[in-house]
Amino acid sequence: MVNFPRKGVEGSTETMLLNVGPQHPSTHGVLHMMCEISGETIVSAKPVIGYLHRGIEKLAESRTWQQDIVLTDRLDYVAQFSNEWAYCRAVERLAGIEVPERAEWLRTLLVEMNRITSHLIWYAGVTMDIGALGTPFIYAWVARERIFDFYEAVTGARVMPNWMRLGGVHTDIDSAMLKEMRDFLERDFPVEVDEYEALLVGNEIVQSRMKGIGVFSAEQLVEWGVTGPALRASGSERDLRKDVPYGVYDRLDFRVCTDDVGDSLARCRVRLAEIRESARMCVQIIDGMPGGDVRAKVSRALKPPVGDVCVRTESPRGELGVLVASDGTTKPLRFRVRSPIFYNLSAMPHMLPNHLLADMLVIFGGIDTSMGEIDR
Amino acid sequence: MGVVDDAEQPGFITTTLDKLLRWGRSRSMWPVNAGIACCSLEMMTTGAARYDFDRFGIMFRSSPRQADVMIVPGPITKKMAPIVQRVYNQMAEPRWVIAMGSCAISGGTFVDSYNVLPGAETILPVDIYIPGCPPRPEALLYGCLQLKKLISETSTIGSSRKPMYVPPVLPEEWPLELLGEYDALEAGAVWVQPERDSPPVTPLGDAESAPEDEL
Amino acid sequence: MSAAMWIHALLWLVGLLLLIAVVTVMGVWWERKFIGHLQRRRGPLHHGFHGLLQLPADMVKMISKEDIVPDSADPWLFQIGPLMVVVPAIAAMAALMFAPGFGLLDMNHGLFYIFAFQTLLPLGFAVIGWSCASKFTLIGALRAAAQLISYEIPMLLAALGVVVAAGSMRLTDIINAQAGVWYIFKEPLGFAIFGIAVLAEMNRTPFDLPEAESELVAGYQTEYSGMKFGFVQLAEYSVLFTGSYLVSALFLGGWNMPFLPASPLWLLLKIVACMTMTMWFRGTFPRLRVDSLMSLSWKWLLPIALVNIMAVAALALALPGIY
Amino acid sequence: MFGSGLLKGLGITLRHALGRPVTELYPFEHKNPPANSRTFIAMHVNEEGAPACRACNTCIVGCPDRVLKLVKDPDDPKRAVEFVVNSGRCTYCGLCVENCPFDALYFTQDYERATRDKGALIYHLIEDGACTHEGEVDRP
Repeated sequence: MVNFPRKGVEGSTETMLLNVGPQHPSTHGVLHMMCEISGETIVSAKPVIGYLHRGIEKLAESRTWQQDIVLTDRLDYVAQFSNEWAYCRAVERLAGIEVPERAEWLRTLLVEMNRITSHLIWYAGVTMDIGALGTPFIYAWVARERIFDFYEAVTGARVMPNWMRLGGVHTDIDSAMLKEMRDFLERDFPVEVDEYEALLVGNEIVQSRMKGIGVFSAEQLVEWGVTGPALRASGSERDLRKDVPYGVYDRLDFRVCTDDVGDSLARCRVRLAEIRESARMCVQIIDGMPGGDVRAKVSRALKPPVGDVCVRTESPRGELGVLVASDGTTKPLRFRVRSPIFYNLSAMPHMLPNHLLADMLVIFGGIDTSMGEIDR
Repeated sequence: MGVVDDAEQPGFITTTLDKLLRWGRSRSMWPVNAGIACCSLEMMTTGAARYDFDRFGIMFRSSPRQADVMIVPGPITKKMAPIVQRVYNQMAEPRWVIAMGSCAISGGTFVDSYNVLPGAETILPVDIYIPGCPPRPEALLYGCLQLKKLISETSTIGSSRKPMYVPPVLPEEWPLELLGEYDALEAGAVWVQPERDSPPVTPLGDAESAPEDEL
Repeated sequence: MSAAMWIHALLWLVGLLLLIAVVTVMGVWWERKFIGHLQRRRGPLHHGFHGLLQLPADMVKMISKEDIVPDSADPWLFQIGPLMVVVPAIAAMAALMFAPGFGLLDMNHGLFYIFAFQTLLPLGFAVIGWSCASKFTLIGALRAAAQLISYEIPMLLAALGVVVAAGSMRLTDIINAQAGVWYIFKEPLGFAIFGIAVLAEMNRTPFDLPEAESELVAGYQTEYSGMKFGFVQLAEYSVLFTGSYLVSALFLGGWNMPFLPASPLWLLLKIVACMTMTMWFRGTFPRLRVDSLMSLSWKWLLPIALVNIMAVAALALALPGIY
Repeated sequence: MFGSGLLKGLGITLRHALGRPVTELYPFEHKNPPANSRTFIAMHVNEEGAPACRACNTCIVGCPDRVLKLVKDPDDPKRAVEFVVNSGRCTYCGLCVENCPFDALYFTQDYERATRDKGALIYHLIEDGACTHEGEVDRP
């Protein structure tokens, strides 16, 4: 039992400890929230993590550089390509590997599509949490399936692609497939996003539940270490794709989606806008795709020089940092992940008090947890 | 006649009732909505529009009390194991367990980890194993149909098929030696594997047989 | 009482129980099918013709499931909890009239009788939630009690408008009074209030807070397994049927249909339409929050219902022929 | 505002209800996954029906999960006597197929492999020096 600080709620009598999770329909994985509630008002909350700690960082030290890509897929299983790319970029910078031009474009394309699918899962989760019985959930899954068909045709697997390699990507994408995807993203997909928007942001019940719930200023969020769409909804323009361009982001025309309000509804709007923006970027990437090789020659027994490298990328949930350290052998000396959701989640005890139990799910949906990356 | 019989020679009413129960149980499998890791995404996909679990009367219940099937969709860590067992114990008999994906079958890629159990069967009686990482939604659907077949083949007469209660095992009871071994995979094959932290037994590009390293 | 009356009552009882079974089976089937199609799925499909055998299979399974009584639960209250929900729900159906003179109890105060039994439901929910000794069921039950009690008042006041206009609480009279114009056109405000309040009484989305799946696992029924859970579901669908009946009888003209002869068929059609409507809501809307639920009832519906009933009474006095 | 969003939502769901469902009736309509989908490791055979594996161990060294097991012929180090795949542990990352210098391994799209017997997930590609399954003929 944890000793909660007893912060008095107006008119409260006795508080009750409510354990939400680890097996609970709305925790999106195996998160455990210890909520002290007075009536239905949360007095204090404490997230308990570690139910999915698989020791990925340690396991990575006993595998070769190439094999670790398999593990990075499983870090944040909703944004697989982002993790792969972050890791590959780190190792490539460490070993000084040049990535072919086309491979960079392909990587950017898949990562942006990954941002779409990841946000679709966020959409599915948040609508489920506010009680919409799975209809928007399933609508989001329909579009997601189209993109997943594409993933499978390209990478060979639906969820765990293991597609990026050190120095490029595994398989090239032929132009027919790209064109099909471009048609979908340009024609059908915006229509679906309109529907998603109408069912979530346009719905008066959702507005009454989300407006003014969990309002935080950008300064506060930065202090807590929150990054990603949750921060951008409070007016900050912090986006590594613009600030520190990597991949081919410097050659793309896109805007950073922000909102000034900073409540839960604004976070929904920002994520929906990011879905549209990513779809637009994907179309640009497919149009501007150069030809050429997709994979540089890298030895299977790669031995990067001694040293360490840390890279930052903008994953769908925020800033994903990867540190790799090499001692000159075929295996990493250290592999460390700066998980965006871990820091976002650690702000929950500050965010939740004095909200209702139902608001917990709304605020929860605002930061979009994925336990695989928090626990690693 | 026939209502109360011994298990060896069931009477007409008993067998009819047995048939009815098996029919009902096999056609109404409600899995408990317990997502653990990556495979839960494919589990949700199977419940969504494209594959639609509901066609077979499979419908997710949030409360384990009302569920019949537990799909274990991911690696079971030491911290999660008592929770998984508790969810299983909360389910009403008869209940079944599906181990979905490599992690739930044998620990998968995390079997070397200090914190992951070598498969769900170390703590739960597993009925159906679905290989894949994660299995395709069709594969999960196929596994559920296999379970449906299993249920309709399992006689409801006689003694209980499973222990009624899995005693919750505390994490301390798993010594570290158990983890990282190849123990959950004994099926006649003797595995001689290179030590994980030692250099590979065969160096890359075996001198005689393998050609020059191309990539 | 004569033997014929006993036989009459017994036949009606059997008929009503059959009706409840059919309503539950068809209701659940239709709900799963309809929501499936709303979600671009197919719904139950492979067991029986378009999944018609799905619900019998579910029931067979539920009957044969283990009946769990949690250690910490109050054994007596836990056992009688589902009955305390089922019995009022079924008893309320005794007063439903399906055609002029065709019903078990053609009472003078049929409407009053139905509402009286409906108001017993929160008690059952509270007993269920309390007896399980689980925090989720407790919160669910308290939500159910609070919600049902606060929505009863606008519902009764809206129904009172109809009673004032019809001059009777006998369902037959109320429906027969709508042979010309339905009350939905005479009292649109009352219809809106009654519809919303009945939706809340039936625990349907967007007012399904007592069984809010994402917050409270399965709400007050979290701890129930097997047939007890089946009983709670049965009660839910009985309440759904009664609520749909009330909407169609009080406001949609019951068995009357303009330009067509009166027939129980119209009533059934209207009931099915009302049930489908709730399912459509369920497949589309998210749920409200607790505080907005309460403020909707007390701050909006109740004053408007009072205004409505005053207006109806004034109109009934001023225009006795029309109202 | 004032309920127009609710009505719009109702309209969207109704339109989908009247439209065609996207469901694929899986066990009755069998849709094949894309050709490079990774679901089942298999081995090519050459024209004589002998396995294409040359026992070079590259796949085993490259496998992150210790899934494969190879026993060489003591007389002929380029001939595999036994080749076992533990598909209950495999993560289907594809590194073995990618690394194979002889293109002996490939993936099939046979995903219907759910089983009650865990031992059935460990299968032999080569047993006693012969291929145990009907592999595709080795590509020239």
